[in-house]
Parts: sequence; C-alpha cells; structure tokens
Amino acid sequence: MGDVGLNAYLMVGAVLFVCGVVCMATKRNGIGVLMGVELVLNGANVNFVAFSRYTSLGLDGQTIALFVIVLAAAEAAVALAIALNFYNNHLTIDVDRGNELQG
Amino acid sequence: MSPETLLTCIVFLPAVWAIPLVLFDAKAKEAMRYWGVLGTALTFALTLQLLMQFDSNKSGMQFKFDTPWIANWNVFFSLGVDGISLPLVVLTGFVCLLSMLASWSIEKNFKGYLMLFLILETGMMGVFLSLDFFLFYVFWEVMLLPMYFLIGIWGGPRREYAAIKFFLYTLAGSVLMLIAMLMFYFNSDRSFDLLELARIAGGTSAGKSHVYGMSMQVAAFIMLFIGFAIKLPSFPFHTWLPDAHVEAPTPISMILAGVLLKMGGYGIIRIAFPLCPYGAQYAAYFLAALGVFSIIYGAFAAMAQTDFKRLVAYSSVSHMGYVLLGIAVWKIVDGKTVGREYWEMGLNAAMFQMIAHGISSTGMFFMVGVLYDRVHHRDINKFGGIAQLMPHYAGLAAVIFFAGLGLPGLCGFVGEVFSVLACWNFSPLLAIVAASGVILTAGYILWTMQRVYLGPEYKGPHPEALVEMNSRELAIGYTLVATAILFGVLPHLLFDPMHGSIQALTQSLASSYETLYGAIHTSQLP
Amino acid sequence: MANGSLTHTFSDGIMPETGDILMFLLTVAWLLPLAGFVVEVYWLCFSHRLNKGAAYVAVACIGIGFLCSLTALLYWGNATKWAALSEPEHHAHSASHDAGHAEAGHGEAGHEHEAHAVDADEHSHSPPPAPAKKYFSGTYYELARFSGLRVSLDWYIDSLTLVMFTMVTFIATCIHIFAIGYMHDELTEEYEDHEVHLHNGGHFSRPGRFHRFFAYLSLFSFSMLGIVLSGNIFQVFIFWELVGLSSYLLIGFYIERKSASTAANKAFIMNRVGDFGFLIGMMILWTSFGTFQFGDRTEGDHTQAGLFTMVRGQDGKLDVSEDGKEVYLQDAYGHRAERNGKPLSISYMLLVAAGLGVFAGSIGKSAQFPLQTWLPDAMEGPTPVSALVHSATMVAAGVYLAARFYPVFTPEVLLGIAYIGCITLFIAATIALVVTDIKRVLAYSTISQLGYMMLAIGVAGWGAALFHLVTHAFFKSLMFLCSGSVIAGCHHVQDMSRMGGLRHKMKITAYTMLVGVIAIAGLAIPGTSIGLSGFYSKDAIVASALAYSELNPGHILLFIAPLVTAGITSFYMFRLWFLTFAGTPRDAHVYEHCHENPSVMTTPLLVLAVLAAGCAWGGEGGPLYRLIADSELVPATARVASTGAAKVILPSHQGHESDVHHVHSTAGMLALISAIIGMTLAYLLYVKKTIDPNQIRQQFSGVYDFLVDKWRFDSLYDAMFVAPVHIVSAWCVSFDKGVLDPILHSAASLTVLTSKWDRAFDETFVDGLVNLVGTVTYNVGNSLKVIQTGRLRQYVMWIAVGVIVLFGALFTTIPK
Amino acid sequence: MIEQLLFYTFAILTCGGAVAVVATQNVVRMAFWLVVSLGSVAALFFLLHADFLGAAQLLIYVGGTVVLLVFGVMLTASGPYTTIKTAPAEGIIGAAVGLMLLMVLVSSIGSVDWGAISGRLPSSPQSPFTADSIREAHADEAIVNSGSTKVKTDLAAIQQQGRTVRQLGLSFLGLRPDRNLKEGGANGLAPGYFLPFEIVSVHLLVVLIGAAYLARAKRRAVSEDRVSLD
Repeated sequence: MGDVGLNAYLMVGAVLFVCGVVCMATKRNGIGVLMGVELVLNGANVNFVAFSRYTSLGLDGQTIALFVIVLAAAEAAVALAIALNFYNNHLTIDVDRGNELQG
Repeated sequence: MSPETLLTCIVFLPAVWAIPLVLFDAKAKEAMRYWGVLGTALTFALTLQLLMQFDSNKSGMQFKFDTPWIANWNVFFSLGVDGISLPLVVLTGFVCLLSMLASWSIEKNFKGYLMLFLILETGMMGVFLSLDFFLFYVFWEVMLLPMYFLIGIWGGPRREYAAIKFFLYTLAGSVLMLIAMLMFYFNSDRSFDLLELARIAGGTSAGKSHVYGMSMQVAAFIMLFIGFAIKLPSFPFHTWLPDAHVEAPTPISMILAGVLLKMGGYGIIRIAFPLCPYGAQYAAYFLAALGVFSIIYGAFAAMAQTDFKRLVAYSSVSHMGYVLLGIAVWKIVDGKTVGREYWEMGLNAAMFQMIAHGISSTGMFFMVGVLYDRVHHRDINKFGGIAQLMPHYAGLAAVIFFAGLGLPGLCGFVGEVFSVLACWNFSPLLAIVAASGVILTAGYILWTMQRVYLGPEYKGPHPEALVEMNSRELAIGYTLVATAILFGVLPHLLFDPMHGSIQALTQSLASSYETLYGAIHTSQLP
Repeated sequence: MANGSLTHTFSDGIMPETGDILMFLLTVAWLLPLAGFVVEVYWLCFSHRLNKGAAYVAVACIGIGFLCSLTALLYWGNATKWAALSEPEHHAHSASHDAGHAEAGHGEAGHEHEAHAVDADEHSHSPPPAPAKKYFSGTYYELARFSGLRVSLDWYIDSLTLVMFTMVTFIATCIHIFAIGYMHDELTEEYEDHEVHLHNGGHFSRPGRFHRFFAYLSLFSFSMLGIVLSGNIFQVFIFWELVGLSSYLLIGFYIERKSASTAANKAFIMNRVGDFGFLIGMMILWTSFGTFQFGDRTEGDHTQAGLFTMVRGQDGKLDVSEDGKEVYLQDAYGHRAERNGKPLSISYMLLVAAGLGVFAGSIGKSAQFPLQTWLPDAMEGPTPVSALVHSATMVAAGVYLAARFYPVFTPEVLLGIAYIGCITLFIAATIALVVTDIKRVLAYSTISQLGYMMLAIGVAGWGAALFHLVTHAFFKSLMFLCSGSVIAGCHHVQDMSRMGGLRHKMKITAYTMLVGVIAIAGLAIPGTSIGLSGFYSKDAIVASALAYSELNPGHILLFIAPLVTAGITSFYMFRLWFLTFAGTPRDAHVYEHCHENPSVMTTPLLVLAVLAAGCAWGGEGGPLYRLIADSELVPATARVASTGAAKVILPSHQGHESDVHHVHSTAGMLALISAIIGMTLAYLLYVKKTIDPNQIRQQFSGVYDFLVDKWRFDSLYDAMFVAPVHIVSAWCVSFDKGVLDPILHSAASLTVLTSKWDRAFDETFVDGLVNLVGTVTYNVGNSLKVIQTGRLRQYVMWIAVGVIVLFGALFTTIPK
Repeated sequence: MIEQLLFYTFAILTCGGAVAVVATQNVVRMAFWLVVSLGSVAALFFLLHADFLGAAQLLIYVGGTVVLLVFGVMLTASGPYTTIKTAPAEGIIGAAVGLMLLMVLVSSIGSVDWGAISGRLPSSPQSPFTADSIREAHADEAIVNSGSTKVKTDLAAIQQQGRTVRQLGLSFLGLRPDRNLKEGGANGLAPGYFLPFEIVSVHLLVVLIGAAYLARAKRRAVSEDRVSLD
C-alpha cells in the first residue's frame, strides 16, 4: 500500500493555484478570469483536503473545503451576474475595457 | 417655612423665575418688566421672612443644612445664615428690587437682560449664603458671567473695554482664591466646609488636630485677600471700578455698588480672617493702612472727576476703605488681643458701612441715572440749576448725597465714624489720617452738589428733557431715603442681629491667635 | 421712653421725678421743631405754597418749646428752692457739704433713680468731701453696644442746659416771628432775584421759598437744642454736624447765587476741618475712657462713672501721677478706677491732645482763628438766619462745648484756648473797622465776641464766658434783626456807605439798635456799675483776664488784647450806628424808598431790646450769672497750679476772697475807659467829622488794604489747602490713568503679543508640519496614480509579483 | 501502488487541464479543460478519502459552476466562438510570473517540515496514516478514558475508509464525535460548524437573490434606443 504523501498533493495544489493566477492575469475575457478564480479556489481546496488527510487538521479541512466549494458556487453566480452587467454596459466582455477604477 | 426650603428658595427663586421668560414675546416689554419686578419682590419678601425667623440672640449659624453634592470630593450643598450674612442677604434682595424698578429705561433685548439679571441675583444670594468653600466659589463665578454680559452688552460706548477689564480683574482674583481654596482642601481632611476649616484654623476642630502652618496661613491669606480686595475694591486694585460703573447701565451700577462690592468685605470677614487668623494678624497693619489709603486716595480722585458717575465710583473706593479699615483693626500685643471690644466695634462698623454704602451708593448711582436718562450726558460742569428744574428730585438726591457724605442721622455716618473711632486703639496715626477723610469727603460731595444741583440755570444739552421724576422713580428715591434715615437714626436695628456673630468671631479669632502664638513660642510649629 | 438714671444733689424735699419731668419738658421742646420740620417738608412737597402755614407751624413749635423750657427752668428752680440764686458763699458751703450717696431706688415703671444726696452721712463708706453733682442724666436709647462699650443717645440736664434752652428757644421764637415779616416777599410764584444774572442777560425768577425757609429754621432749632441736651460727646458730635447741615442749607438758601452756595460749602468744609480735630479728640476719649457719657450712669447697684467723674473725681481735681506723665482715672465712688487689678490711666499728653481735639471742633463751629473766615461769608444767608444761626446760637455752640467740656481740659489746653480766643478777638475786631457791609460788621463783631468768650474759658472765667454767651446772644440777635429790618426797609441794600440818617424813617429799628450797640460796647454810667447787659459780662471777662495775667505775668497779652479790643469794639459798633442811622442820607434813592417795617418785625426788636438791656441785671451777683455758675463742675474757690508742661496758675473766681473779685473794679474801670474812648473816636470821625476817615485810610493804605483783605486769610488758605488738594487729586487721577491702568494695559498687551507669537508658531511651524505631511502624501499618491490603471488583469499580475517579491525577500533575509 | 498510479494519473490530468485552461484562447474550450481539471481534482479527493467532498466537487463544480460559466459565455459572447486574444507579450510575461510563483510555492512547500508541525504526523513520511498509529498516539488517553476508546477507534477506521458524510453532517450540527473536547481545551478549534453553516446557508441564499437581481434585464436610462427596444 503505497502513499504519495502530502507534498505531492501540495504540488498539485500549487500548480492549480499558479495556473489560476496566470489565467486571471492573462485572460481578457471576463469569463476566463472567472475560470482562473475557480482554479485558484480548487488549488486551495486540494491543499485543505490534503492537510485533512495527512495532518492533525482532520475533519476540519474537509469542512472548510466544503465551505469553499459552496462559496465558490455563490461567487460564480454573482460573478456571472456582474459579467452580464458588464457586458450590458460595455457591450463586450473584455475586462480591459472596464477601466473605471483608474485613479 | 423650613430652613432648607427658605434658603434654597432665596438662592434659586430668581434663576427659576428667569425660565418662563423664554415664553414671553420679545415685544411684551411691559409684561416682562412686571414679571421681573414680581420675581425680585418675591425674593425680597423671602429675605424678609428670613429676617423675621432669624434669632438675633444666637451667635452661630442658623438655618444651616447640607446635602452631599459632589460626594467624591467631599463637596456639600451647604447653606446657612448668621448675623454677618443676614444683613447682606436682605440688602441684596432690597437692592435687586430697586434696580429692577430702575430698569425701565433698558430697551435693547430686554428679555436677555432680565434673564441675566435674575441669574446674577441667584449668584449673589448664593455667595452670601453658602457655607461650603467650593459652593461659594461656584456662586462667585456664576455671578461673574452675567455681570460681564450686562456691562458688555447694555453698557455705554466703551462697554467692551470695561466689561473685559472687570472680567479679567475679577477672574484674576478668583484664580488666587481657587489656589487658596485648594491649599486648605489638601491641608485638611479634604474638606471644603468653611466652618470646619475655621475650626481647624482655630485648633478647635473635633477631628484630627491639624493646625495650618504659619507660612501657609500667610500665603493663603495674601491670595484670599487679593481676591477679595479686587472686589472690594481697594487701592491698587480699584481701576476696574470707575470704568465698569461708567459704562454699566444705571440699574447694573446700582447692583455693582450696592451688592457686588460687599462681597469683597464679606469674603474677608467670612473666609480670609477665620481661615487664617495668623495670616490676618500678620497683615493687619498693612490692611488697615491700605484701607486708610483707599479712603484718602478715593476721595482725592473723586474730587478731580468731571464725569458724574466716575465721581460716585471713586467715592465708592473711598467709602469701602472704611470697611477694610474697620475689619483690620485687630491689635495684638504679646499674643494677646488688646481692646477686643474696639476690634469688635471696627468689625461692626465695617458691616454697617457695607450696608450703609449699599444704600447710599445705590441711591447715588440711581440719582445720576435719573439725570442721565433725561439729558444723556454726565459732565458735571455742564449741569447746574437742577434744583430749580427738579426740586423734588434735588431734595431726594441731596439726602442721598449727604448720606454718602456721612451726615449724622443718615446711614453713612455710623459706619464711617465708628470704624475711625475703633481705629485709634489700633494705630493713632492711621486713625488721624482716616479721620481727615471726613474733610475731603465733604469737599468733593459739596462741590459736586454745588456744580450739579445749585446755580441759576442748566447749561448743558437737552434742557427741555429735565422734567420732575415720575412716580416709579419717586418710589425708588423715597424708599432709599427712608432706609437711609432709618438706619441713621436707629442703627441698633442693624447692629442687633450682627452683634452676636461678630462678638463670637472676634472672640474665637483672638483665642485662636493666642493658641497659635503659644504654639509658636513653644516651637511646635515650623 | 427714657430709661436711665438720675443723679442729683437736691435733698431738701426734692421730688424724685424732677429729673423725669425736666427731661420730658425739654424733650418736648427739643422734638417739636423736628415735628415742625417734618410737617413743613410735607407741605413743601405737597401743598400750595402761597400761605404762611409753615411759618405758623414753625413759630408754634418753637414757641411751645420756649414755654416748655421756661416751665422747666421754673420747675427746676422751685424744686431746688432756687438754691442756685442764693449767695455764692452759702452755695459754696452747701456744695462742700458731705456728699455721700444714697441709693434710693425709685423703681417706678422701670425707671431707676439714684440720688446722690448731699447729707447722706449715715452711709458707712463715706467718700471724701466732694462738690455735689448738680445734674440729671439718663438714656433715651442705645445706638450700639460692643461687648462692654456702648453708644447711646442720652440727656444731661443742669442749670446751664436749662438756661441755654430757654435762651435759644426764646431768641428763636423772636427770630421766627421776625422772619414771617422778613421773608414775606418769598410768598410768590415768581420771585425775581436781581443779584443773579442769566446767560441771556435776563433776571432770574423762581417760585418763592417761604416754606422751605421755615423748614430749615425748624431743622436748625431741633439740632441746636439737641446739642444742648446731649448727654454724651458723641451725641454732641451728631447734632454738631446737623447744625452744620442746617447752617449749610440756610447759608445756601439762595441756591442760585454762586456766592451763596460757595459760602455754604466753605462753612461746611471749614466746620469739617474743626470736626476732624473733634473726631480725634473723641477717638482719644473713647479709647482711653471707654465711654462718651458726660454724667455717671447707674445700672442696678453699679454706677459707671462718666467722663467728668473719671477725670475730675469727686473733688474736681486731676489725679496726676508722681512724674506728671499719667492721669489716673477715677470711678464713681471716689477711688481710682481699676480694670483687672490695674489702675486705669491716660497719658497726660494724650489728655491734652484730647482736649485740644475737642476744642478744634469749637474752633470750627465758633469761627475762631484760624478757621474764622467762613462766618463773614455766611452772611449770604437771609438776615434772620444770620441773627439766629450765625450770631446767637450755633456759633455759640462752640463756646458751649468748650464750657461743657471744661472738666476734661487741662491748664495747657486752657492756655491754648485763651490764646486762640485772644488772637481771634483782635483780628476780627480790626477787620470790622473797615467793613462797610452792615451784616459783615456784625459778623466780625460776632467772631470777636466769641473770641472773648473763648478767652474767658481759657483764663478760667467759666461763668463769665457763658454769661457773655447769653448776653451776647440777646444783643447780637437784636442787632442782626435790626440790620435785617434796615435791609428789608431799604430793599436789600446792605452797604452802609449808601445809608445814613435812617433814624428819621425807622425810629424803632434805630433805637433798638442803639440799645444793642451800647450793650455790646459795654458802656455804663461811670462810677455806678449800672449798665446794659454787655457791660456786666465783658466786665467779668476782663476781670478774669486781669486776674490770670496777674498770676501769670508772662501772659499779660491775654489782658491787654481784650482791653484794647473793647475800645475797638465800641468804635466800630458806633461807627456802624452813626453811618447807618445818624447824619444825612448819602444815597437819596435808598433813603426815599426806605420805610419802617410792620409790627411783626418790630415787636421782636422791642422784646429783644428789653432783654439785651436787662438780662444781666445784677451782674455777677444777679440771677442769670448765678444760674449759670451753679453748673460749674470744677470748683473755683482756690487757685489751681498746672502740673504739666506749661507752668500756669488758674485764678480762683468764686467768692469774695477770690482773685477775680480783687481785681474786679480795676478791670471794670479800664474796660469802661477803653469803650468810652472808642465811642468818642467814632463820634468824632463819623458825626462831627473832625477827622476825615478817608485821610486816615489814605495814610494807612497798606494796613487798610490788609484789613479789607481780611488779613489775607482767604488767599492764604486757597494757596495752602485748596490748590494743593486740587493738585493732589489731579495727581491721583493721573496715577490711576498713568500708572495703574498702563500696568494693566501692558499686561494685557503682553498677553496679546504672546498669543500672537503663539498663533504665528502654530500657523507656521505646527500647521506647516501637518501641511507638509499632507502635501507629501498627496504628491506621492498623485505620482502613484499612474500605477492604478484600472485594469483588472494588471492588478492580478501585480499581486502575483508582489507575492513573489515578498517571498523572495523572506527567503533571502530569513536564514533557515 | 494502484493508489499512487491513480494519483499520478489524476494529478497530471489536473495540472494539464489547468495549464490548458491558461493556454487556450477560446472560451468554450477553456470551459472544457476546466471541467477536466476540476473533475480530476474530485478524483484526487476520493484518493484522499474525502468521498463526500469529491462528490460535492463533481456535483457543484462540474455540474453547476462550469455550466453556469458556459451559460455566461453564451450570454456574453457576440458570436458563438468568439475569442478575445491576449497579446503574446502578455502571455510570456504571465508565464514567467507564473513560473516564478510556482517556484516560490514549491520551494515553500519543500522547506517546511510538516512532520514537526503536526503532532499526528508520523516521524517517517513513508509511515502510513493508519488506525493503529492513531491508536498508539491515543494510548495514554485511552487508559485514562477507557470508555471512549472504542468509539475513537471506530471513528478513525471510518475516516480511513472515506465515509465522512455522517461526520460532516454532525459537525454542521455542532457535534464533533471525532474530537476529544477536553484535549483541546480553550485553545482548541471550535467544536462544531453549526453557526458557520447557517451563515453560509443564508449567504448562499442572499447571493442567489443578489445574483438574480444583478443579472435581471434592466432598462438603461441613459440610452434612448434601448428604452425604445424594451
């Protein structure tokens, strides 16, 4: 019975996280950005569950991961609503067009 | 009426009376006037009630009561009256009523004037009735602010200057008083009780036998004295008085001269002397000399004035000098009080002089005000012949001015002469100088009367306005004249209630000093 | 109403309530004018002014007062069986009778009487022989009480009081009646005063002041009687001031005249100068003796000695210590007074000072040198005032006080009094020589005569002084009323140089005046000793002075001056009469309009003339003198040698063996000769015109000017006192304005300056710092704004880069 | 062995999917790769004995969120396969930053001694996470509290088998059978998740309402033509 160990899972989580960040940073499409967010959240979730398995975190890790999933779903719903609004306002989903935050 | 109710009513009735004024229409001057007159009259009636219930045969505090006010600091709301404060309380009620009657000529913002006036009365009553040093101080300040505004708003052309001068002088004095108060507070069992503090000073306290150190007594006395001497006012702290008087409206001048100045004398008798017998005795000669100098100086300065009101103001400086002189004639030889009854006489005379000055000076300012209301100037050299135009007025004014001059049969005489007579035992030199004041006083008052009232014709502006006094003014004038004559002919009416308290005061101070002197000579004190 | 003790010596069947009855009568006489005053003031304010009601009230009050006084005098005489009028020897005998004191408590209605009976030998503790006390005294009410000290209103009645009361009320009644006529032209709504000029050149006109005049007169009568009745020195001072006030009001009666009001001020202030001394004397007495009371006061079984007893004891002698520096006080039982086992004493010098102080009050009131200048100016008042206030009564109050206080005076004080009187009588008489105003001549003569009285007191002629006081009151008020009659008859012309020959038109006035002139000049039928009143009284004074100067040869001036002045007096009085009534009219206009006055004015003249002529009947053996002398507290049967600084001997003047009696006839002769010379000179100058007065005037122009300027006292006082007072007062004001206020102002401006600096510091430094921080932050933010592109992706990139950098920094800095 | 194999397989799928998401320009394809990646993560959860979580991951993410995203793509895309191109430079920079970040994370992971942090972690990484080891670790406690020892043993066994639904449910109700409450004391974690659960529930509701509100068709006040269209 072999076990890949904690570090391996953490590596996967890290890759997911980095991909998510890069996705957010490079996609001009708003939906793409949202996908990046999902990736980041999943990276975190992988870590939580891994810690739940391999450390004294125990059941708490899974519980928090569950919360994250739920909140991610909520976030996705809101984010999509925002994306739709954005689209209604700008007639595009290109986030580079939305530079109202410019100081 | 129970003592608590009576004293509390006397103190707070005027202030409470001011509250409904908010509801009056600003244009309903007549209604407000009568409202104000009613309030002051009620207060005066209450003081008379106090006079009725007062037992002249007792020497201690009567109607005394106290309730905790700021319990953490040991501050009590403690009121009481004895033979020293009683006449002043009645005088306050009396003068306030007359001033209120004399307020008819106030036009500007009458509602505010009335409210400040009534608050002022509360402050004054509180000062005379409080037995707690902290309470005393609070009332002292309460009285200061309305006065500032009354001068500063309803005054003459230089009113701001006068008001600020008055305010700063008095404030400087009360700061010194505050320091002294805290000195006593922290040198006792954290007490503000004036009677208890006096007992401690006399070494007769029931509690721990504190005795204030000599240097502390001297320092505290000097601070207290300066605080009260400013109010008195004594040379060289008197320069606020002429300005304040000249600028203040007539009724306020009446109160200023009639009551406010008395607080200085009262404070010295009630606080400065009992709380620091050693300091008082230490400075007695200086005090008496200052009093005498004020008498002479005030008379000389009055002689040179051309402004009628300023002249009367300086005459106040001169007259209040007798008060200081009478208080200070405490002669000590080898630790023993010599001729205590002469000192008692001096204190009695000082008290009498305060009341008498309260009547005569109020009257003089009123008489000046009557003229000013008509012709709107006060230049003595532009008057003349008033006695021809307003004989009734001139007759009353003459009586009042003669009362100020110290004519026997009128109130001014007794206080002046008794304090001077009491002085010889203390210091013949000072007595002689003080007695010479009678010449100067006669000089300036007669000269003024000659220039203002006598002569064939009036030389100044608005001769057509010089009409005889109306019935309201006559009522004020006659009341003042009647009081002046009453106390001049029957001075024992005033001496009787004061006598016991003052006798007790001199006895306790004399024995305190003896104890202290003994302690010093056996080196128990630093 | 009165609560006090009586002390009297009249044992033979005297009624115990005598004192009460006398007190009651005199109190009524005293208070009636006050009631009159109140009524008149009331009328003054609230009634129609054109009736004589006030005058009638005033006359009624003072008239009833006179009747009361007279009744009191008679009652007193009957009660004492006129013992005072008996021969002095007998009287002296009775006086030296053993005086014990019987305590006969007559406890009726709270009154406590104590009788110092003459023959009370049965008492065990019989004190040394002493002259009996001859007074009644008691207390009206207490003004104040300070532990052991008390001040009260008292009464003190002896024969002097009674005589003075009767005299004052009588003269006052006459003058009141005269004034009804004299002030008649004030009964109008439009009184025109020709002496006052208005700015527009018109004459001043005002409502009449008839009521006011009588109100003032009543006030004066009340105050004057108060002085006489006073039982303590403080009370004397009270009424002293009140007569001063009445005098002020009456002098300044014509308030529209500048001269009148100035004269009134001058009178009041000069009196106050005297009162200043009076006050000092009172302070000394009060502090040393602890009482103001003249007479003894008995409370329960203890008698508290009054001032006189304390100083003089029972035997009338000062109890001086060995070294002459202390005077021991004595109690009412003839022992030294003690307190706490120590004998009470007063320093001799202090006693002298007290005496001089009280006498200073007399100087002011009686217009003695150096305070004499106010009295001539006081003639600005209406003439009845001059007659009543400024000749007969008020100015004599100074003499009265000095006489009353005689027991407290030491020989040194008396010497001072004598010299003051001597200087005064001479100065005033000389000025009277050159004055042409009829009233002023009389005024100076008054001063001079008062000087005589003072001199008499100073040379121990106590009785003579008061004798002269009474006679002078009669003849001087007579002469003033006559002058008033002249003035009224001539329509307010007062200058004698415009009169002359008036005796043809004003017969009654002229001859009553002549009676007064003869009386004051002291003329008598040579060799017979029969003359008018002034003769006797002046005779007595000159005799006392001669006796004194014989005993004290160094003080011969005290005899020479009155003798010479007697001649001068005679001269100027006859000059006055000759100029006014004799000769030919000098101003036809005045003469033509002149007329005799109605009987309301002439009747008082006649009455007074009779009294001026005859009141002193019998001289020093007569009833008046004996009545007065009966009150003397200090026995004068033997010489008294001074123990103090001034070595003088006071002559004895009672009895046939006395010093004064020895020289009496000599003195009388010399005085009479002097007076006759003066009269003759006046006759030669002004009637016969043998010598031209104008030539004399030119020859002695320097002296004349000096006299006309009243010895230049006025200008001297102006320069010495008035001007310095104004300078000092100006200095005081400038001290206030120039020193005290600037100190305050500089303190204020320093505070303002400090606060300005404070503000500047706040605004530049503190605020600057804050602003700098703000500006820097703003600028940094502004420059960083470029980074904030608003582009979402870039932000993400920055976050990532930030994390990388942060971790990189962590890894590089934190060691493993 | 099979577990390792499975792990590597799904790990590669996960990472590869994620990288593909980044690399793909087309939104619809990105969604596809996202599904692949998230599904693989669910498989990893199973491997980690978090059965319920894996199921939830599949249901919510793959079945819910990604569908939602696809809807979003549909609603926002102008054309069916529209791509918004990223500049190549940006891509390079992004890749570089991503790599650096990855290096940071990897080095962080490598530098932490996880065994020292967790008391329950076996001293050797190879040591499996077994019920025995748990039993050993709690031996002293078992002696003290012998009554509960059996229960704990059972729980550990259940956990190892991945049947965690019941435990999760209990923890959401505030009950923690897996914990000895006395052990943690005051410093221990909160015993249950009742309150967070409720908050999350409400939050979810609010978010859904909010999302519906935001996404509803609105009339645009500024644009006249859109008003006329509506």
